[in-house]
This record gives sequence, C-alpha cells and structure tokens, in this order.
Amino acid sequence: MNHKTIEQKRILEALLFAAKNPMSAQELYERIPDDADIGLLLSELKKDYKDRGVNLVEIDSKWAFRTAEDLKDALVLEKQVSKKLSRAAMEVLAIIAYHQPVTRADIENIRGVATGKGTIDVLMELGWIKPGKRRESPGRPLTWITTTGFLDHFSLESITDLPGLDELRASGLLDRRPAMENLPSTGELFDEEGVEKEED
Amino acid sequence: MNHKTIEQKRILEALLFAAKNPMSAQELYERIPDDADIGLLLSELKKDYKDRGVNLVEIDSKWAFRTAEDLKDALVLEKQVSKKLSRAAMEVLAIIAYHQPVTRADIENIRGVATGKGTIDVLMELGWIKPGKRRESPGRPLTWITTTGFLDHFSLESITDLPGLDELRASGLLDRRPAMENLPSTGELFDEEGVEKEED
Amino acid sequence: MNSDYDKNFEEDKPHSPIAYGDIMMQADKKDDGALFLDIDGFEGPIDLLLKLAREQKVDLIHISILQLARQYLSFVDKARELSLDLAAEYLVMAAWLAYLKSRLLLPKNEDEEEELSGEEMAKALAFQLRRLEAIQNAAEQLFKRPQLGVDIYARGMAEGLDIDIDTSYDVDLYDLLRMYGDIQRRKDNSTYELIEYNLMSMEDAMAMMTRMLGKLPKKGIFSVWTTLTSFLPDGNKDKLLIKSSLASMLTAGLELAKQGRLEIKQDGLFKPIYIRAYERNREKDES
Repeated sequence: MNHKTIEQKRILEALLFAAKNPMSAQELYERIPDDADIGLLLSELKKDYKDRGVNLVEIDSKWAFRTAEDLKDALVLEKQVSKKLSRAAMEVLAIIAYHQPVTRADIENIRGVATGKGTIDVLMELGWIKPGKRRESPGRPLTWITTTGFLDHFSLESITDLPGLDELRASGLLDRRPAMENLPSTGELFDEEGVEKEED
Repeated sequence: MNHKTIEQKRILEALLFAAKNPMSAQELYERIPDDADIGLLLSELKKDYKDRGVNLVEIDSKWAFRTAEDLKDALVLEKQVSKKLSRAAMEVLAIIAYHQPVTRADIENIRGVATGKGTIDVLMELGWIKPGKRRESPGRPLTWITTTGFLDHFSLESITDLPGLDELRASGLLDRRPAMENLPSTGELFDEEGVEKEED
Repeated sequence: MNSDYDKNFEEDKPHSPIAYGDIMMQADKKDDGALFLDIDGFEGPIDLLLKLAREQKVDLIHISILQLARQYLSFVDKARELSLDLAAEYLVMAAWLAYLKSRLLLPKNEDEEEELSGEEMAKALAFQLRRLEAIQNAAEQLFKRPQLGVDIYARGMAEGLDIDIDTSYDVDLYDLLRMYGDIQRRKDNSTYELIEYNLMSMEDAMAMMTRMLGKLPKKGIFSVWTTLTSFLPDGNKDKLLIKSSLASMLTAGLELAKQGRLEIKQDGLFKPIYIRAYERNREKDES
C-alpha cells in the first residue's frame, strides 16, 4: 500500500468516525479525492477493524463504525431507554419487515384485527418504517416498508438478513392474501371506512 | 499480550468509542473488570491509533477518540454555490471601476440613491474593491478602488481596458431610446392608405 | 417455543396480571367466582385462537380445528357467564366457528358444490393461525437481535461532517458594462429634455374645427356633410403632424358632438367619417 492509499484510508476512517449516520459509498466518494478506490479501501478498513472492539459494518449499502456485537454484555454504558413497544407494534413491525411492501389491509388480514392508529405512528416516529409506493390495485392503497434506520437498529446488513426469512418464504407463510374470503376479519366486517381514513 | 488483556483492550476501545463524554481513567476502571491495567491499556491503544485517521487523545486527564488533527480539512466538504450579485452591488462595482478613486458620496451622486453599507462590504469580501487614499477635501473621505482580484475575475489586463463611454454607446450599451422615436411607423398603427385616399 | 414471547408481552402489559394459561385454568374452575378475564390481553380473535391452539401442544400443522372450535366456543360461553363484554369481532368469530363446526360434523352435502367444504375452511383457518404464529415468532427473533443503543453503540461523540459552502458570484464583464450603461442612461435621463414634436393639440383642433364649421354651407339648421379629413390643415408633409391632427380633430369632433354642436356619422369600419354642423339655437328660434 503506497503512501497515497494510506492517506486515503486515513481520511475514510476519519470520515466514518465523524459521521453521525451511516454513509454510502457515493457520499464517501464525494469527500475523498479523485482516484480513490472506495470499495477496496472499505474492505481494507473492515479487515483492520475485524478483531477490534469497534467494527466497520455495512447497513443497507451504507457504512458505519459500531461497537463489536460480542461485547454487548461487557459494555457498561448508559443504555438508550426507549419506550417499550406494545405487542401490537412489534407484530406490525415484523409484518412490515417480512412482508414488505404491505398495505394496512394486508397487515389486518394477517393479524385478523384492526390496527390502531397509534401503532403505525409509533413505528414511524422511531424511524423504522416509511411509506412505500402506492399499490396499483383498486383504491391505490399506500404500502409500508422498513428504513435504513430499522436495519441499523437491529444490526441487519440488508432485509434479506432478517432471521428466518428464507424458511418463512419456503413454507409459503409470506403469502399476505387473506387466508380465506369468508373467514371473518375485522377489516372487512367492521368500520372499514374508518380504517381507510386512517390510512390516508 | 495475552487473551485476557486483548479482550480488555477491546472493551476499553468500545467504551471510549461509544462514550458520550471523555472518560477519566477512574471511570474506565469502574467499567472494566478485574485487574486491568488501565494505564497500560490506554497507552497501548493510543499507540495503535497513532498513525490512523482517528487518534486517542488525552484532554484534561480524560480520554476520547478524535479524528486526526491533520485531516480536519479533509472532513469538510466544499460545495460551490453560484450566486448572482445584487443589482446595487453591481452598480457600485461598475461606478468604482469607471470612476476610481471614488468616495461613497461620489457613488451616491452618480447612482442618485443612498448606498447601503452592506453593498460595499459584499464587494470588499469578494476581494474586488479596497480602500484607496483619503481624498484631500473637507472630511478627508475614504476613496474606493478596484483590486487585482477584480481584474482577474473579469479577465482584464488593466483598468484602462474597460471600454470608454463612446465605445459603450457604439456597442449599444448606452443606447438612448426616447419613446416617440420608437413608435411603429404609421402604416402599422392604422390604415395609412385609407387616410391617404381620403386626403386625395 | 413461545414462552419467551408470552413473557415479553406480559411485561408490555403490566395491567394484565394473569397470563393466558392462568385464565384458562381459572376459567375451568366453574366455582371460582373471583375470576377475571382480561380480554384486552389478546390481539383479536385469531390471536386468541392461536393461544388456544397452543394449549393443544401439537404442531399447528396437525392441529384439530374441530377441537379448537370447541375450545373457543366454550371460552366465549364462559366469558358470557361471567358477564364479560366481548368485542363484536369475538362474537362474529364464535358464530363462524359454530358454523364451521357444523360443516365439519355434518355429512357433506353434494348439492353445495359452490361453497367451500368444512375441510377447506378448516385448512384456511389453520393457515391463518400458522401465518400469525410465524410472524409472532419472527417478531420475537427480531427483538432478540442486538439493538443499537442497547447492545451495540454508535460513536458517542461524533464530530459530524461539515459542509463548507463556497459561494462564487456569477458575474461577468458583460454584466458589469451593461450595468454601467444603465447608470449612465439613467443619469442622462435625469436631465433629459423633451424633444419638441410638431403636433396638433386638442385646443388647436377645437378652435380650428369650430372656425371651419361656421364656414360650411348650410341647409336649415344643418350644414352639409363633410369628411373629417377635409378639416386637416392643407399641404402638410409631416406624417406625425397629420396623424396627430387627425386624432385631435376626431377628439374635438366628438367633444363638439357631445355639446350638441355637430353630428358625426360613419358608414362602416375604416369608412370616411362625416361631420355636419348643427345649430340648436336657430332651431329654437325658428320654432
């Protein structure tokens, strides 16, 4: 590694240390001069930090330094106490993560119950979900997808790293259609208008 | 360095990385188990990071990671934003260029309006004008002249390269166009032939 | 398999002191009048069904839907005995399960080919349960992962990255010269003297027309019709003067017509304009 490359790696390291949020290769490229091979530098840096107390991790094609996962019990630090999620919110988050993009009606089909107004709000506020494209079906309903913040929070490199995703897909359980047309589901039988309104 | 020490150093590294404030040796000691030799670990860690993009620094007997001092400039992204100069600033600049050295009173005489202080400041900041000699007249007012930066920006060899009034007039930049002379010819305005015929 | 999950949820809802298993046990004790059943602990009828299914302690693939339906219906009966207000959706599910139960128990009616068989309905319900269980397990797995700010940390004192905006001014020599030209022009205009044009004023036109009208041959109270253009000064070569005379004469003519001193007519657009004098005083005298 020549002097120039070493300097570029130092800059990259400093950038990633200083950044408040994970940075994409493009963002890094804008701040590193000229001919730097960002991909190579990142993999070098990742290797340098592999066995250290701090690791370079990739999240949603963005890069950030994070404390090593195996030190979680050894770190005596102030925990970020966040509001404990309700069971409904955890389920809705899981449905959005595993079935995305999903509409509110999909979520209600799967849970068999209407989703309270606050549930989606809480997940949005946490920065874990965001609206995706509207689905090209009657009513063009809004869909929901997870964010980079969600992946970052749960140490997932990408959505395909969700635990058990492959098994769920293989077992056909990621089918989000109503299990049966005449199975009673709150969404269909009660207050559908009210539910729709909330979606907007 | 044995396995245990390496683990302790990793924890130390992670602690210093994640801490919200610089930590004293005592604070670190409380968070690292057993018999750790904090002093030794800190100096080891400091050595590890000596030539990297991030350094371990001691500030007021407290320890923290900081991006390397020599990379400060590399962390700042410079963005070029192109702006239009205000009309007032352009006029003042033009007057200074053509009439230098000019006092503020001169400028106001020529423009026929009061010149805000900000206008001169903007031009000073751009490095296009600078104060010249004081004029030997009552109150000894400050005069303004253009700089070599001004010549550079406008690609002029010298101030005498500015086109004179005659040349400006010849090039149409000083056109005097009284309204009447520019009226469309009669034929366009109304049916001249009709008028002519009646006249006959 | 789900014990951790249940425990988690119990923590989420500290106001529901009895876990589901306890409820069932107590509900089985018919003599226990002190029983209270927290229906809020369930996320809807499917969730309740799933809890009941887990009581069967078999893989959901082999679950007996018939048995499940019986369990659910007896649960709802007990809730009613205890005068609990069950949300409508729980009652709808109870009705549907009662129907399913009858479909499963009664011999298949060959005439009803259009409708789903009891077995198909049971299968769909089993799928719904399995899918919900899968997502509940997934949620549990997800929240077991190391979480940022709890298990894994970002840099605590990130300096942040600055953006230094370097403003450059988009001004060229042309702009500068143009601006100087503007100043000079403005300055010239401030001492600008009006060029005197040879024009006919309204006053002149009025005087001229009045004078000429008096000279026109008359028939009674009217003079003969005369074209407007004949009022124009003779032998004029100055086009601007001709134009302004025509305009002023017309305006003067309109003014005089308004005063009742003449009449104007035009046979059509761009046709000649005719004028004749009208003497109201003479009319009054004659009458």
